Amino acid sequence: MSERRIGVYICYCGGNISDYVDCERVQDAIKHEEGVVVAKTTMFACSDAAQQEMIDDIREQKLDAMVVASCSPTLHLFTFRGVAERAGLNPYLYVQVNLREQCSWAHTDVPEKATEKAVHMVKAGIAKARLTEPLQKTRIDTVPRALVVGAGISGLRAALALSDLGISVYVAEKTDKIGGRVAEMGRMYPHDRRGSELIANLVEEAQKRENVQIYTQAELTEKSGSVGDFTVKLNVKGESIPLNVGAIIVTTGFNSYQPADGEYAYGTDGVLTLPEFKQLLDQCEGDLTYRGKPVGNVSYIYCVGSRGSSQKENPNDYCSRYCCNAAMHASSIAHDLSPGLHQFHLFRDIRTYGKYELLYQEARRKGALFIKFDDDEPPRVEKSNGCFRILVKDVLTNGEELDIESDLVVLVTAMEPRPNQPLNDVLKLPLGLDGFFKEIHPKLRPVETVIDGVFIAGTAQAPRNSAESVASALAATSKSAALLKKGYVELEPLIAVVDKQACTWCDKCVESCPYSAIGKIGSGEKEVAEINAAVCKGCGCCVPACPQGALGVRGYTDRQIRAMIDAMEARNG
Amino acid sequence: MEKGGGAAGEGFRPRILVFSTESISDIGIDLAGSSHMHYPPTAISIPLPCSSGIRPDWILYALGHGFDGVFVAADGTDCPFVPDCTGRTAKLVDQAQNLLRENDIKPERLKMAAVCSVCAESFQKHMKSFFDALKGLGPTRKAG
Amino acid sequence: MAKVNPAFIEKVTASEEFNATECMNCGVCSAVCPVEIDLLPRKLFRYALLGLEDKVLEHTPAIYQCLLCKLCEANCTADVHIAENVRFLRTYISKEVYKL
Amino acid sequence: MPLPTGAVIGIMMDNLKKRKSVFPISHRKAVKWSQKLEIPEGGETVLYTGSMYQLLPYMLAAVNRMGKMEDSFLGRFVGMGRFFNKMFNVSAIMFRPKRADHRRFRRIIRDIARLLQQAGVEFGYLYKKELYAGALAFDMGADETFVAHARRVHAMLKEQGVRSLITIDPHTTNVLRSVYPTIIDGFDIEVKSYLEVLAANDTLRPVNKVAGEITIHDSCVYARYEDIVEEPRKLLERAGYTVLEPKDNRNLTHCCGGPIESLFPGMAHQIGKKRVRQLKDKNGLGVATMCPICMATLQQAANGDLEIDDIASFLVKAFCEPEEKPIKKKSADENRSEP
Repeated sequence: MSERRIGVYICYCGGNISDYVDCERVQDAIKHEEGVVVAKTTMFACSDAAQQEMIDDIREQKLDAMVVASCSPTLHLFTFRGVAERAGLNPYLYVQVNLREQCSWAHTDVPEKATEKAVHMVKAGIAKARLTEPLQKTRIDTVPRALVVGAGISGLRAALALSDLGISVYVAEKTDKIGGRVAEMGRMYPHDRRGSELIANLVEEAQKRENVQIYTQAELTEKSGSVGDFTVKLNVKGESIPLNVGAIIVTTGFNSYQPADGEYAYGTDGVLTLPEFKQLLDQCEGDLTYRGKPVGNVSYIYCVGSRGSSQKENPNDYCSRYCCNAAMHASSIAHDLSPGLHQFHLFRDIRTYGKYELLYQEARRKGALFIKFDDDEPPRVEKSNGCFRILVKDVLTNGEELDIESDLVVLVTAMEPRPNQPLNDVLKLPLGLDGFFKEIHPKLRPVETVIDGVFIAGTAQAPRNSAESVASALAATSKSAALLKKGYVELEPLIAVVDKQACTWCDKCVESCPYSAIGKIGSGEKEVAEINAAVCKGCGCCVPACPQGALGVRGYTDRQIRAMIDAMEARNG
Repeated sequence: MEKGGGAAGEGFRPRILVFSTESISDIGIDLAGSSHMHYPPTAISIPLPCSSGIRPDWILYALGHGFDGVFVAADGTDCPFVPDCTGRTAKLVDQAQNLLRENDIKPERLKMAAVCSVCAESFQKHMKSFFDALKGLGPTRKAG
Repeated sequence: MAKVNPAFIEKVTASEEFNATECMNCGVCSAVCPVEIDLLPRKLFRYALLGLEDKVLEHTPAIYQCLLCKLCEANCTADVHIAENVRFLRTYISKEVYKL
Repeated sequence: MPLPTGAVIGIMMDNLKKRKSVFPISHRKAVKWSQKLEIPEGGETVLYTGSMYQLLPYMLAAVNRMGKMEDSFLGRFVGMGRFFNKMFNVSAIMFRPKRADHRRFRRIIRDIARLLQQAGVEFGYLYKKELYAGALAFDMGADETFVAHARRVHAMLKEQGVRSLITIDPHTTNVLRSVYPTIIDGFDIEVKSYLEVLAANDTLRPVNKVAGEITIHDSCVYARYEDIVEEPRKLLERAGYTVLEPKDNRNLTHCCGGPIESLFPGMAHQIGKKRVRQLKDKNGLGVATMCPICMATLQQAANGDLEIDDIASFLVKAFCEPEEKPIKKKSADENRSEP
């Protein structure tokens, strides 16, 4: 007989469950299960009255585990953990059973069968609860220092913002130049200042700060420790510098798509990528010239390297989102240099969202012509008699084939993820399908990564413009500061555990762990695996890797899973 | 260990154990429920953090203890933990199928598919077709 | 194959009032046109802007069929001076073709 | 086969250049409406008819002729017509308006002038010196002809010491008020439609009781070019009528088709018919137009099915005492043509 004292509450959800599941029958079926001392049905388990009743039961009946069979845990897991906590019961002794979404609502057509399934589900929940143990969150003191990887506009802005908040910052820049892509960008929208000017201001400000230290030719080579207290090593011009930081912000930026040889005649003199064209514009004073010759006609081809268009293998499926705006702006600058210029924009769709629509308007007002082509019939670029002929079917005139002479062809190129392999090896940050660093949740946790204490911002995360990059850099700053200013962090205890008796240290678990959370320690006579509680995310990847079955995740242990399977088995029961 | 499909009576309703994941496939399965999309009520799930954490012997255990099929509702590419979750889970499923073969259980009793957080419809389809397939296979029975 | 002719573009866009480049090709003008000429004015302006003189002249009747009633303009999302643009094309034709 | 556009425009432009009007029309005919109204000649503020109402009978006659020509072999001869027109007045010979048309358009101008007099507005009239304002040339894109003509009109106005014009139709209003200033430096003559003048005038009160519902047909040019939308409604209501709004109205009004009548009569007629269907849906006493082209085109399209009249005719019934009938000379054949 179990010595556990379990309270079980079966919720009607005001009919959402009880209209299809006979809750009283479920109650009858489980009330004699081993360890159950309270078995009740309730109209709304989440109501204040019901919560109070649970608290009273926990106290009066001295319950040491609780099961609520109600809705999906995504809704109320934390509610009922809170109920347990208020009653003095460790919250990890609580188990939720998802009767609404996964039973009553899914089987409204067969109430009888739904009731049978509900019995199995609640029994499994009880079996799991029987094997729960009280767990504590791990508390770690934080270090009030941060590392920013990458000294582009995002990194520099994040560094200054952290410094403002009294957090010391180290900035590690891989190249010998500070400022990243923005420094090379020329005039920018909407303030019309040069990117290099913006960067110079940021650098000047950073240099004034005692608590900001920028390293160039510096690479992150090692990272250990955990959120709030990382030990990292930088390789700065060959010299290894150890640092101790509480948070890391990764702002490593993007690569500009390099077209394949011959993609829209790329490689021929006069076919430029958008960044190359922007540099040309930046160097021009007076009329737009190329190699000393005046430019009369310019054709832009959009979406080069974006949205599945590429002559390379594995084309990028995403829209690079910044390029329409950037091309419009470039077109407007070009017009201002040479008002007589004829500009032809060959596009698939124009995506000048938000205020950038004004750029589109401005470009049109300045006489730029927009020619929509079909995805399946991209323009062709031919070189003839010292200029280019662009052949394109104009969708808006029902496929009229146009022949446009151009002096310059500008390929409006995509933003691509940087291949940061050595850095990825150190940080172990997950990448999205597009190859950019991936956040935990695109809307709710947009700058956090699954590695606690490591944040992402700027174009390392996704294609975006500099304003959006800085916005995300400042978001990462405030997330870092919130973490470091509190002085300590609490970590979820639902992580992997090692059965030291069973472990024979074969190191198979080490390679299975995506977070390098498993190490080795001596235990009496032998060496066994050890889990770094601050690093382990509780994914359980190591569990099936262990040939001895010595690993488990708390809350999902081998005993619990088997007990649940046993409890659900109807045929022998 | 396993008897032939002929053992299935007319009223045979295969029981399916679903290994789901809390942050991805459960969301999809929940969505099927909240959309009132019916699937066989003999399908019942045990949620885990990640489908790459399923022990193959749990699958064998389930098939030995009253379940006629096991469905792994994998995280797929949405996995918040590991980018190669699909590959990892597939490997586990492979191992488990070998384990089933060794124990004279048809590997068809184990099925894996990625179920994303909006994959309600595909989950429903999987359940129905797996249910029908298992009906053809008949019940798994422990020897003796 | 239609050759884009920048010289013609310059001629038709010489008037400050000619602002067809602002057209977003939404087609509302064609939808509301009482004359129901599907060509007018969206496509016509495109021909003009692309410098396709032949195409423009081919549609001379359409250019004169316009009522200049501005119903399209009242519905235009891009504030294109449609009536004035049509009138400007007439000016071009009157001068260059009819030699008036 | 449509009419040869260039040739038709050519005839009209030649007329404007040589004879100062698109269709040549005698001064005697142009001023005939003002008989016995005792309007002073000239002055700072003048009623400016721009000859539009007076031209309409000629246009109707021309269209009638060309509508028949549009699909016939005669269409080809219009091109030659232009050649002859330069030497003598082809259009005057070809298109002979009906006497009744002359009379009904004269009547409208007369009503307008009487309304202004009734309201106590002081104004003069330029009589034979008045010139056509050039709207058609402008619309057809005959810019050189138009600009030369506009300069001539402007010089004449300056010479007469005119500072303010009261116009009576939308096209003249638009051309004088919105186009002239863009081509004539320092154009400083104030231009107002009589509808604006009357709507802003407080002394104009009904002297006769009228009632009933009148459907209003907004002119495209008034509504969309000149933003004259509320004034006619205000006046009809002040007169005692109830205003009915047709489906397409105010600044989204539907064109009558008239502007392309001279080049594409068939198509213009179709558009007119479409508008008549809309107006019929909401019909009371009749339809009030405020442009002679609208009135003529819609009347043709309605073909007697619908009472269509100029707004001035409705207003005058309420605001003015009935005029003594002018003495008729014999019983003339109303449909007889007169040059």
